[in-house]
Amino acid sequence: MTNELMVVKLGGAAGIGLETLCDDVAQLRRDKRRLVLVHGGSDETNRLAEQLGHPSRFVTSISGHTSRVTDRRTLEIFMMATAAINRRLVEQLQARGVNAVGLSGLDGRVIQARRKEAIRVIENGRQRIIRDDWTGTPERINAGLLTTLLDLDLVPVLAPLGISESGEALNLDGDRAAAVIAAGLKAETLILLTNVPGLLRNFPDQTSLIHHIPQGEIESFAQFAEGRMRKKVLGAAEALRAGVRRVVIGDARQPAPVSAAMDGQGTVIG
Amino acid sequence: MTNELMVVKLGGAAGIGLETLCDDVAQLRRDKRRLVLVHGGSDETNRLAEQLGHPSRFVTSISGHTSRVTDRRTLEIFMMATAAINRRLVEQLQARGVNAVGLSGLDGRVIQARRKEAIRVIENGRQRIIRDDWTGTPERINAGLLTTLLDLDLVPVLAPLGISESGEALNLDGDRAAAVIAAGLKAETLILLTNVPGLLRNFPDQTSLIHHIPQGEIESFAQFAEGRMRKKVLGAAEALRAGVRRVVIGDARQPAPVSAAMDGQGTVIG
Amino acid sequence: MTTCLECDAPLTFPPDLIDGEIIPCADCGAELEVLSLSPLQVGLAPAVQEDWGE
Amino acid sequence: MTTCLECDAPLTFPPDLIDGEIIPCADCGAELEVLSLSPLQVGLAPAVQEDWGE
Repeated sequence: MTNELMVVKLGGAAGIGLETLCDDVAQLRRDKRRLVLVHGGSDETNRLAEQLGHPSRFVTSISGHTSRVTDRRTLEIFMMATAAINRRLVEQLQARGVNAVGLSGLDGRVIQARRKEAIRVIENGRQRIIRDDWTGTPERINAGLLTTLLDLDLVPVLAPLGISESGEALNLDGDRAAAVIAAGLKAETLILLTNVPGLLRNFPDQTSLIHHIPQGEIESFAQFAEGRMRKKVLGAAEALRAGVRRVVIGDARQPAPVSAAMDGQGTVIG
Repeated sequence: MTNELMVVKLGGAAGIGLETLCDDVAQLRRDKRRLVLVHGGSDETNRLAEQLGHPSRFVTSISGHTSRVTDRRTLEIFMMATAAINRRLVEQLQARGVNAVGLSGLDGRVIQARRKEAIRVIENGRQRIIRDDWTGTPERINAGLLTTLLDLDLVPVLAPLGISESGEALNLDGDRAAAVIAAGLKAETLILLTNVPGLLRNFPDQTSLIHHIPQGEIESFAQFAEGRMRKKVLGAAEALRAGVRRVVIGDARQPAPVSAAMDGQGTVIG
Repeated sequence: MTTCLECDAPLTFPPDLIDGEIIPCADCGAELEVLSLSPLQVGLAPAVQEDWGE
Repeated sequence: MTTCLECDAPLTFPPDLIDGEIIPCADCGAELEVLSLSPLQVGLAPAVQEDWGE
């Protein structure tokens, strides 16, 4: 059981209790669980961008996704904000005896991504193309480096940055980064933690939790997903197609959120 | 020759040309050189702290060192500023085909340091004790992780953060961090790049370069060193005591600064 | 007079044209991207690309 | 009256005392650290520690 790998995306939302989360991870490590953690950073990036006088601009893509216009200055702010989260996580884990190693997908080309040359967006009702965007779609990972770190009994903690073919740092969606890592490492389970119980049939009614989605029916259930949840559901679909056995969208506000998701609490997909 | 390891501390001063430096490192990698890079971050930290409305306070320690009072907020700003440098370096190196992996001494407990419970400082002529300081003295390294990364043909790029016994992140002096890494890895050469030709007999006269200091005479030459240079000379002494064969304090403004220092340009110690 | 790159029909632009805006050709329906405002230059707009970032 | 922890002699403090200040005992030369201003508390000052950081 123990060589089964679990990839956990820690919801970037402010609601996540860092301390309780790290207690849970420390317990899983004592149970010899192999783990890779991936985190986000959108809230922290918003705050830091505001403080540095370069507030982020959000646009809606044709397919309804809201996402940040990541010009070069925003990318550098994103790199700093995600590093602050990464370091805090590693520090808290190390203090609990978990030998965590913080990386981003840029380092050792761990997450190779395709930079989107042009993005179609709708802004104030007008359709336009944005070209100077440093956002990427994760495509492949450097499984060798991550496996080496896991075999050294380390817990990789990854910031959602990728690298393009030509070596450019790129802003990645944390959920999709976690999905491509889970797929690349043939992980047993991908857990996407967020600050709701799971996929809700009628958001925001927390009691309308969808407990199980068979792999074949993800598209039809995707209609219930809005905004960031939509990205999670599509990330789950990608991971399952690539061989991950199970994806669980779990509630980060639980006392032991990762263990709870492992036990199937939340929306189990696959 | 190729399995000889070189540890290079990249001067934090603004004067360092990132592009030319990375061209030099790329050439050294094509010549199969094993390299660990360490960087600083004091200037960037000052700027970011200013922008975030938490300007750094500098105090002078009893022995005349000027150093930053690193309260917790300053440490977090330091973590972000050094991460921005780290990511930029890794990005520039990756773009030149160098498989760089960015880490801090916190990750995988690469640099274990002792947190100074209390620091004696002189501020406005008054001697006092500062307790809430997140600064550390580097003591040991996790040589295993760094050697594994080197054996995977990667170039570790280290931010000057360490970890205390109890798992606290600590601000380290980049030169001393580089010295303890060179010692821990039994490096052949430690190169400390800075924005002057080397140790100058009478600063700031750039022609008064001291070309060579035999290991036994470091203490006497230390009198010529002021401020940050003083830390470099004492870092060099520590590295040599721990078995590093040669330390070179070189000029980062050279066209190929690392190669120039390798060839003995600057102040060669040992 | 800026014309459509596909069918050469004249293009009509809103007064408050913005950089990068997508202008459909009234005649053939091709989609043109405003590459620069002054001088006014257009190019064929690239296909839709899904955009996901943090 | 705050006295020296080593020799019990009364300590004299500057009017603008600052938190953490080191006050030498005029009698025995011991160095006292101001642990808190109000209430005024002192402790023996720790030995000198070299301070290096970025």
